[in-house]
Amino acid sequence: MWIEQPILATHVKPGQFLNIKVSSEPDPLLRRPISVADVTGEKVRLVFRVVGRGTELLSRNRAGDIVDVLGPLGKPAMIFRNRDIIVCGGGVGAAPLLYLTRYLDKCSRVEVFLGARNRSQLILVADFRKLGIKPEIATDDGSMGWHGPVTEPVFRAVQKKKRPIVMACGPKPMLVDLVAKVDPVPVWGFVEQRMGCGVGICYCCGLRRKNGGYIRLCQEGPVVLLNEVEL
Amino acid sequence: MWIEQPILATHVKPGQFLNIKVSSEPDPLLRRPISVADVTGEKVRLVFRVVGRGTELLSRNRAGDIVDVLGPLGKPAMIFRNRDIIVCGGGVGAAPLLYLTRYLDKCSRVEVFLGARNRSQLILVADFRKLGIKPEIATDDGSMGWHGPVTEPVFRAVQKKKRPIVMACGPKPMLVDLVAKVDPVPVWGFVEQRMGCGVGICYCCGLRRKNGGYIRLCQEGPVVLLNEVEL
Amino acid sequence: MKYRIKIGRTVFANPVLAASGTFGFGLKFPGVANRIGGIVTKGITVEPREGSPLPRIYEFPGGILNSVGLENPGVRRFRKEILPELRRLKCRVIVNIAGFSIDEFIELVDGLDYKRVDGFELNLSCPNVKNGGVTFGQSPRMVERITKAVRKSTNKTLIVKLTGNFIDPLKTAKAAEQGGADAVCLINTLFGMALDESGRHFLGGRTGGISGPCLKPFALFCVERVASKMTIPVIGCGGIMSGMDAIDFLSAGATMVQVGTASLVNPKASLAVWQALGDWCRRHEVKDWEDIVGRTKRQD
Amino acid sequence: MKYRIKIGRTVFANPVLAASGTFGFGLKFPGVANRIGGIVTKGITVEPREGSPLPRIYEFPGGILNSVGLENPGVRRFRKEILPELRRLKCRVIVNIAGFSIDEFIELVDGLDYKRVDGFELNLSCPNVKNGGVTFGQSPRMVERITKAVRKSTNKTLIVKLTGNFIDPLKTAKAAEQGGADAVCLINTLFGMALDESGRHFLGGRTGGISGPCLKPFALFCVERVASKMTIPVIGCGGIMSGMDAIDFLSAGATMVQVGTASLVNPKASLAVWQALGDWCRRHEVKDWEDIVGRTKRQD
Ligand SMILES: Cc1cc2nc3c(=O)[nH]c(=O)nc-3n(C[C@H](O)[C@H](O)[C@H](O)COP(=O)(O)OP(=O)(O)OC[C@H]3O[C@@H](n4cnc5c(N)ncnc54)[C@H](O)[C@@H]3O)c2cc1C
Ligand SMILES: Cc1cc2nc3c(=O)[nH]c(=O)nc-3n(C[C@H](O)[C@H](O)[C@H](O)COP(=O)(O)OP(=O)(O)OC[C@H]3O[C@@H](n4cnc5c(N)ncnc54)[C@H](O)[C@@H]3O)c2cc1C
Ligand SMILES: Cc1cc2nc3c(=O)[nH]c(=O)nc-3n(C[C@H](O)[C@H](O)[C@H](O)COP(=O)(O)O)c2cc1C
Ligand SMILES: Cc1cc2nc3c(=O)[nH]c(=O)nc-3n(C[C@H](O)[C@H](O)[C@H](O)COP(=O)(O)O)c2cc1C
Ligand code: FES
Ligand code: FES
Repeated sequence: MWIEQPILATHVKPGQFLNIKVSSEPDPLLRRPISVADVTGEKVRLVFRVVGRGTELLSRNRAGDIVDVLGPLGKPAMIFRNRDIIVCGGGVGAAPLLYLTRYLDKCSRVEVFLGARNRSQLILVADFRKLGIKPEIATDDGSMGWHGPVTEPVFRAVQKKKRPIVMACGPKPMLVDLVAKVDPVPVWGFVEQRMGCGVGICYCCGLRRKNGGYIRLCQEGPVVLLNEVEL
Repeated sequence: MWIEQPILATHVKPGQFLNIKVSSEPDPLLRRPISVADVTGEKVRLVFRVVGRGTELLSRNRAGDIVDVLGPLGKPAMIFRNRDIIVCGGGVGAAPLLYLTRYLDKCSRVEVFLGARNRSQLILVADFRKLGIKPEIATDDGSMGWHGPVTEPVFRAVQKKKRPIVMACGPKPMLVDLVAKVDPVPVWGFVEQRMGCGVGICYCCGLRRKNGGYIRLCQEGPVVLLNEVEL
Repeated sequence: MKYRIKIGRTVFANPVLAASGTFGFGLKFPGVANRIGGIVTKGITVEPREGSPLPRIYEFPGGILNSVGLENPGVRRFRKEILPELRRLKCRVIVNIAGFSIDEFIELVDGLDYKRVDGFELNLSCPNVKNGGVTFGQSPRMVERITKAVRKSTNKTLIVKLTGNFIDPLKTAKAAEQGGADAVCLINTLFGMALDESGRHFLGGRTGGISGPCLKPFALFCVERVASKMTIPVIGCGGIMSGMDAIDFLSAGATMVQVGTASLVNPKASLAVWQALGDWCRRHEVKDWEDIVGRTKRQD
Repeated sequence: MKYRIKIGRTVFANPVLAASGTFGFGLKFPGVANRIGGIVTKGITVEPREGSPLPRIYEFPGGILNSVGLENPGVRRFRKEILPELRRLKCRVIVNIAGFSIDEFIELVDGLDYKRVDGFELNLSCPNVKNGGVTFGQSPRMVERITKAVRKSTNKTLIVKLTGNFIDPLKTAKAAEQGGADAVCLINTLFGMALDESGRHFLGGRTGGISGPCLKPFALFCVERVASKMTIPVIGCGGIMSGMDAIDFLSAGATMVQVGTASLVNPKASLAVWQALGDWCRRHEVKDWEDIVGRTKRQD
């Protein structure tokens, strides 16, 4: 899905998300948060998976429809300079990493790893290639690339670097596995959490910090240093 | 709107209605009652005006869509034989009278009067003509036919007949006016009332009888002898 | 798995009932009534009642308001005209009764001591009547007194239907238990009202009762609160539209469920709920209701 | 027409407030805060609170359940870090305070005796804390005692926020009036809960509070019930999403309104409500709030 909104397109940074009212009706009431997958000119690209009613309604939009969007929201991801960055996406988690990689690629050495259950679940591979990056692929069923979890090739790549940084987005189990595997390498991850407002006024999106207390994911995140939080 | 349902089309009688779930979502929750305007072959015709969200959603249906319909509901209207019947429709109230007239015309002498605010609000005139009946027209603004309320030409027609019967459908003020004008001529009218179930199990559709008590409109109606109820 | 459930002296074929006031007297849809656990009739009073002025129903996002005002033919006409018809049904029939005094409740059960009546549901929770109804149900003392008095008058199964309006249902449920009820039913409609554009009450009865999907989170809360603290079963009611909703109520501790507003939308809803519930149990290889009933607390 | 409204010592520019917990501290959207009547802050406690485990929010047809559990930095950090920021706002600021004892309430008002604090809203109705909160608000005696104690400690405007959970709000509103409150706010969220597919509590805090559109009919009922029987004003709250909703609350007898959940959907909702309300008044040539406030009863 592409959203055409010049101001939005100019201002949105990698790591940020939009909060979308998928229906003008009171049900579903809450907005649905979707990360920005890319920006081209005046257009913002969103890539999402239909998992429930909200995303189903969102997917019904046709070209030309007007959507009620709040954003850009959240803190832009850190854009590290002159570092070895390992980008790791699982499933639809590849989406926000595309835009992030576009930025990172300009100032750091970036390697991209994309995993999915099988070949057909892999997304955006061609788009990464267009950035001049050849993503390493891993699938659970071996239908393409490495046969096994994407965290393994990531682990091997991390070991070869000096002071690497991992930036990841994907299902919670993948993130948990990743943090454990590459420890103590810092892993910055996109975290998904049920949200109320998305703008920091309701305290519904708390994420527990390991040393106590909650942070509001919609304010301090969605990209956070995973080593410091409880997933 | 046309609904294709052979069993429905075979069984539905003039005066009956369908109760339609306009959305598969829980909101709007209740069905919307719509009278049967005509039956052709295996198809049931509905004519309705968009007044709120329910009818708006209903109007969004396209040919081929499946609608969740309950019916036929209500008591068929009385089909009087060998009588002088004056049929009087106001606005979208003309709709259920079309099907009724088709029946009445076979066994009684029928005259049809259709009123509306203006020419463009008149509906189904051509369809009545196709029955071989020339409806008398009245409009509030005089843009077609008699300039004034339809109840006046009806009143004049009634006076010319011996033991006439009026059958009417239209906005409540029209029905009230009609009953008063033609008194003591019996007026059978289609009454609209907020309904819960439409099938007689919730007692939400009560209509007060002049001599006390309520009847369930979805059971004893929607066509009732207006002289006996409080509108 | 055996789906039967016994409450008081009544064995229900399965745990889904049609709720009072939303399924008439079960006679319009015998094919539904005979395949669910049973039906609860529209509320019956000693004297016939005309009910509330119109309109009686209002819709809002997630639910409806009704103020039918207990329109019913009264116990005598019910006995003469409806009871004989009910003999055609094969399912359990619970008669919902609403007295305006203890004596009236006794008059009602005395006047309905027929075989076809499997039991009574005491409506101590109707929000649409001036006296009795919910005012009884807001007083634990009255709940206990009425239940006791009725218990003395009948051996039939006795369900007390309670409210969540302005009273902790745990208090009134305990009172009903104390009074000798075989089960409590939670909950009747919540107080509510709506205005029209000119600021007047929309409903003819001015205020009404909230029911439908939006009632479920509150009803579920009430059921969980009460169920684990009672020795008698709880029947869950409020916003059940699907088999999954019913399972939620069982998980929260209800032994049976009642389907209300859903029947207005689809007269076969209670049967659909039962079928979905049965399917779910087969799919999950549930051996015994006990595995589901109250599982939320056990898993906490 | 003058839109100003005075409650206690505070003059509000218009009758629309942002409800507690749904607008943070008003600092994210000063453009909204400064154009509505004022904001009520997130609830503040003496000690900092981490709040409830996740998830904290659940959606159902017509509303949401939340169990934030009063996450807040505590009164000291609020004073140090947030209060100075609040000086940037030009609107009225009411601080919502939640004590777990009478002493804590006094500690809170004493610790917040600053000019930027226009008044307090005593949260005697939070359903998401174990002690205090709604348990205070379910006891008319406690409501009166707490209100009295706080009244003695401060001259600032004092609003008591009440619950409709298992208690007649008329009783607690009378108690608040007796205790010296300048106004009562009706209502906070209703009890509710939801389960996941395995029958476990969906919310980390297990149970939560119901808010959103489906709360309106119940909240409206509470407001009408209470408003005509009080000498102090009632502030209406519950499911207000539009200007017309606000007018309904005024018609039912509320002097002001609070917009809650609507702000989660659209952070400018409270301003939109106020603008629609103002437009409506101009279109209907309303001369005085008194013409609308309580008109339902007068037209009955
Ligand atoms: C910051 C952020 C960015 C996201 N970016 C993307 C993206 O780029 N592409 C994509 O496919 N998905 C993304 N998600 C997840 C997406 O928001 C959910 O899949 C979506 O909200 C599910 O809504 P639904 O109505 O389809 O499902 P339902 O199951 O009906 O959801 C019901 C409720 O759960 C909430 N919810 C359910 N799953 C999630 C979830 N994983 N995260 C947050 N809330 C959830 C919804 O907000 C809603 O309140 C993102 C989530 C967050 C928090
Ligand atoms: C037996 C019967 C037959 C009808 N036949 C026709 C017909 O052939 N053509 C046609 O255009 N209209 C007909 N109506 C009226 C039609 O049902 C209403 O216009 C429609 O329900 C309005 O729904 P809404 O959601 O569009 O409006 P809303 O304003 O959103 O309605 C809200 C609620 O009011 C109820 N409601 C509103 N107006 C009416 C009304 N006049 N009668 C009953 N319920 C109402 C709806 O059921 C709903 O619960 C008939 C009504 C009845 C009772
Ligand atoms: C139209 C209508 C009529 C009702 N009449 C009665 C009644 O006569 N007696 C009673 O105990 N409950 C009555 N109820 C309450 C229901 O039995 C049920 O407790 C309530 O609606 C909540 O369940 P639901 O959300 O599934 O509808 C009525 C409800 C509705 C909607
Ligand atoms: C996420 C959330 C947090 C809330 N936090 C508080 C709070 O801290 N103190 C309080 O008094 N009320 C709190 N409330 C209740 C609201 O202020 C309001 O009374 C309630 O939500 C009903 O109004 P609404 O339907 O407009 O949301 C909260 C509500 C929500 C949804
Ligand atoms: S979602 Fe409301 S504070 Fe983050
Ligand atoms: S609409 Fe339910 S009885 Fe007529």
